Amino acid sequence: MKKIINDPKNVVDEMLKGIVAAHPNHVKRLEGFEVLVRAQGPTDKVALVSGGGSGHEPSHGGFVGKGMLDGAVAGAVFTSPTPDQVYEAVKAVDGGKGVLLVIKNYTGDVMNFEIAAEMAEADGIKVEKVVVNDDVAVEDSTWTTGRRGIAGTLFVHKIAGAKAEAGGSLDEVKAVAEKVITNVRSMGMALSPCTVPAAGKPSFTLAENEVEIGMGIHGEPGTHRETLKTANEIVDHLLQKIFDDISLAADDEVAVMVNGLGGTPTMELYVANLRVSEVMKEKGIKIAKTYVGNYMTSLEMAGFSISVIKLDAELKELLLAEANTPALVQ
Amino acid sequence: MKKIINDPKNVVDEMLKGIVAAHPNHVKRLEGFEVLVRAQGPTDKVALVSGGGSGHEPSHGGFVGKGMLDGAVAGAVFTSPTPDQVYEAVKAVDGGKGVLLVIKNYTGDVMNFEIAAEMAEADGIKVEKVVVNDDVAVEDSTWTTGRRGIAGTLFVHKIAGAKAEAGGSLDEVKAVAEKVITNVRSMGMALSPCTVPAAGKPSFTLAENEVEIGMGIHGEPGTHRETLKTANEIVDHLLQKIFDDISLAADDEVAVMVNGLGGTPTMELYVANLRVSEVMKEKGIKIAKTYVGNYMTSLEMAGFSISVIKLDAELKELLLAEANTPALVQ
Amino acid sequence: MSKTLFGMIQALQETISSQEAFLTELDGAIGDADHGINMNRGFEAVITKFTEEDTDIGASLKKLGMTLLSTVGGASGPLYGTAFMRAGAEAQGKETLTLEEAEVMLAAAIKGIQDRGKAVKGEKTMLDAMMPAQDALKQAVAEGLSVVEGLEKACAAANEGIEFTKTIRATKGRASYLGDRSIGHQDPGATSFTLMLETATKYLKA
Amino acid sequence: MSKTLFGMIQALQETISSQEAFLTELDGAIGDADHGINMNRGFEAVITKFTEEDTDIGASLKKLGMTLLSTVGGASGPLYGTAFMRAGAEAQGKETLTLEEAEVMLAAAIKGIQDRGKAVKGEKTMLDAMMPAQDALKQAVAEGLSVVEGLEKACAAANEGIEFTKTIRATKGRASYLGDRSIGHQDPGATSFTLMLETATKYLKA
Ligand SMILES: Nc1ncnc2c1ncn2[C@@H]1O[C@H](COP(=O)(O)OP(=O)(O)O)[C@@H](O)[C@H]1O
Ligand SMILES: Nc1ncnc2c1ncn2[C@@H]1O[C@H](COP(=O)(O)OP(=O)(O)O)[C@@H](O)[C@H]1O
Ligand SMILES: [Mg+2]
Ligand SMILES: [Mg+2]
Ligand SMILES: [Mg+2]
Ligand SMILES: [Mg+2]
Repeated sequence: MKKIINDPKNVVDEMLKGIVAAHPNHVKRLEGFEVLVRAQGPTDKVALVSGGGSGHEPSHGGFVGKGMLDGAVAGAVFTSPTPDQVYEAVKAVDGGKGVLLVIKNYTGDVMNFEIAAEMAEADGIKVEKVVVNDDVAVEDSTWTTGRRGIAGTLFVHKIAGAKAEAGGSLDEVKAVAEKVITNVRSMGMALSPCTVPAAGKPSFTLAENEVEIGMGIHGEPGTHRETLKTANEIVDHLLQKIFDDISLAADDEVAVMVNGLGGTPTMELYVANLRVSEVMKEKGIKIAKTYVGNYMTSLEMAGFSISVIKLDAELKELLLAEANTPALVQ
Repeated sequence: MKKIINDPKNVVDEMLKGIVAAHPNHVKRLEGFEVLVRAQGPTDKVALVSGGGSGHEPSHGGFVGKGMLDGAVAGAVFTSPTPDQVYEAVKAVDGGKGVLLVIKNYTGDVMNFEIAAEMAEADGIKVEKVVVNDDVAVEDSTWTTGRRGIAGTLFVHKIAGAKAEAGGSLDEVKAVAEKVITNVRSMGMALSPCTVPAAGKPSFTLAENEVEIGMGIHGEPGTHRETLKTANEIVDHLLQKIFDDISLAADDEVAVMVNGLGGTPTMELYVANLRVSEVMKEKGIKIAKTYVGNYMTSLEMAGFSISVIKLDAELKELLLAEANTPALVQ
Repeated sequence: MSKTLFGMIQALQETISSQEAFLTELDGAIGDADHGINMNRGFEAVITKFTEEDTDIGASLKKLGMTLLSTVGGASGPLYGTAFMRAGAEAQGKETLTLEEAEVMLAAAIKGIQDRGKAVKGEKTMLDAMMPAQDALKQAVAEGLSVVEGLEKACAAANEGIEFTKTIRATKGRASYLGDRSIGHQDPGATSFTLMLETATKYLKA
Repeated sequence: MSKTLFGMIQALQETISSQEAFLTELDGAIGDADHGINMNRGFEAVITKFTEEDTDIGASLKKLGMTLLSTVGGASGPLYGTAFMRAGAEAQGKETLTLEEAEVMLAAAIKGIQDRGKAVKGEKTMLDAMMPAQDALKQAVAEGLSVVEGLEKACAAANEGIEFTKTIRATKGRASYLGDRSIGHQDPGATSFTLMLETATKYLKA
């Protein structure tokens, strides 16, 4: 394992301190907790709290700030945070208008955030939850845990965050977050695995020329392996899975995220984005906004995911609204 | 070689198209050339042109836009662009006030940009050049090519770009660019090599646990190899080399860039940044602004560089000024 | 050697610590390679909170569960946290247990896990070791076996449960995303439960 | 087979193409692993611009140089580009060359490279093959050798030049950043020059 770290035990703590050191105008640490909140303290709008395991940086601490999150809770690497941490975040950011929890759909995340919500509600704080499940790689079935939440979560942070900033009530912010979740789909592929610092070795291995399709963002295996294809073939496959799941027609408007998993050169992300834009053009689908970069990573994994969100006037306006966070300024 | 590409021959062209597709409000392609210019065409201020080999994305095309560059020229991967390409960029961005070429100090870049400058001057365009040489890894000597230009180049783009935006004359913009170059130092280290797509295999190999210190940004070997140390030890070493070269005292003010080389998890960059901030604090040096992320990459290389620029009031004001480019908005 | 609750908790912590890599490896095959790390982080915290003074089984298991809940995270944190708390609630003030009481506690733990995680038998989770173990305890009670005899039957049943998890597809937890690819691998949570049960049994028997 | 300028340029292109990987590997050891790729990109463009109609050596070498200048990039692009253009300027209107004329052209090429790149002998660059080759040509002219004999001497000298580059530290170009670590490796540019010189010689001799 080759990593620029000190001790695997301290990696989350040091990372959070490093974020605060870099962006003191945006975020501060909630003393004693693995939680980042806005530097200027609670606002008098609906607050958004998200989080999850660490290793997805800049998610989620990098999106704390004006127009996005109010608090981000960092678990151990790839491990959802414990309820007490989430509970403290909720208490810290609530300005009286209530708190929306943005949860990625993993058994652990859902359970830990739910327990935290129960604790906060017992204190009289209004708490609502949304569960993001944008990953089309895995079949959705009522008999299973349902789909995973991956990079499409960023659109929830951005759009629901803008709604809250615009003065939306807790119900309204939750409603728009649900609308994002209904309209966003993602799928990813990996060229290489990643190594959890405390584990010290890669969580899977791939042969030279072999890739993992539809894997999650925690080093979990995907739906299958195959031989590396061209960028265009890969993008076509990922987009096809997305189109199979959400109906998009000519003149529809979307936003796109080509998300690097941590170890992917920016050059490759742009090569992939070219194909995404070509396919959309062929279909007559308009792209209102494109994000290309490392937004929801899996440590040093090489590979990428594509997220597509279908926009209406409200979603578009909120997506294009101002954001001022460590990792997204627009 | 595992890459998300189609054909190594088309990678630069497709990458440039992918950038334009993602950021049509910021940049457009100079038709027929490997050049990105501002979407809205030439301005009536001094123009800045930079560039170099590809593989350093988001440099340089990602920094074309308000407050930074006017044109970016993309050579083949890790190969400086040819004079005709640079010449076309200069002609396209000149709005009558002249053009500053920001060149990284590599024999090839310097020669190709110089020939382009001669061609443009023959057309009556005012052209000035600055050569960035921030890498302290390699001894500076009048007998050699001098130091390399690496990630510190971003500070030249940002600060000289802001000066041009503020209406500075070509001489003034050049002068402030020179001031940046006098005051910026960088040094990097790599955990893994990178693979030029057309070459198909890594340009060097490292044993498990071995790292390369002071390497360049083109997959070139560095000053030496050693066993992987802790993040704090690595940062201390890189900073010490920087401090050995530029005098910094208590109450001096600096800006810092912790730059990922393409394959480095954001988590590790922030762990490194924590140590940078601690060392600065110990020395009483104030940090006015910190950038953490992938700014000047080497394809998928894992590792990072630290850049430090000593600020005076002018440099600080220009550094903190507005920028609106694909890869930097502030 | 006199057997104490503290001694048993120490034994559990040692098992989790020595099996950390194994549990993580199992999770790597079908999950996110952290189950051992998670459990070990939890028990490292647990061990700092106990001394020989802790003799009330009910209060102790509640404290143990709360500690797991606030240190483990992931899926196993809330599940084991709830399980130990619910088991503790059945043993308020007790310093020793009959086999029958142990069975009631395990049943409560299972109920807690199902309340939180909504899983049933056969979804390739820890329940697939816990439920057979509980059935074995129930039968042992009926047969009038000793505590150690009963626990040994439960261990055997839990181990069969692990074998069973190899044959099925996961439909709950992170492994469910793998579909058929999860078949052939044993469930990490079923394994950690069985390891803890075996440790407790050996401790009482020694 | 009748020998033509086009035939020679084809032979050069074939050599560069077949040695692309080798030149890139040499550059990988002390540079950025692109010298073969750069030169090959250049000669692939060159070959599309020539036919058997191109018989004026001066005009052709200028065109060749301009093409390298606008397709190779890096350090070798402007250097070889300038070299071929300067050599061409010495052969305006010529369709054949004497050994003496060839020596004058190589001298002009070297001068061009030094004007651009500011290097001198012993800095581990292409000059360390070119300058000995030029010296050998000069001596061959003095000795009244034939063109092929003279070129063969030049090839031998250029190869000795390559050997010499292995023994020295680079102080120009990208390899200079390696300091003493560049010792032991031969210079890619000196190698590509020597390969081209050998190809030309073999073509004339065949
Ligand atoms: N809904 C559920 N009900 C019961 N057990 C579950 C459930 N979901 C997951 N598990 C158990 O949790 C184990 C994984 O725990 P762990 O790896 O620590 O958490 P995570 O999956 O969040 O990484 C699985 O092996 C399984 O036994
Ligand atoms: N200043 C110089 N003068 C002469 N030759 C040089 C000079 N700098 C570099 N070279 C030659 O260029 C070769 C490298 O070319 P190439 O790899 O194509 O360009 P780059 O170094 O830009 O990647 C070196 O091997 C050396 O022979
Ligand atoms: Mg986990
Ligand atoms: Mg090069
Ligand atoms: Mg797990
Ligand atoms: Mg080279």
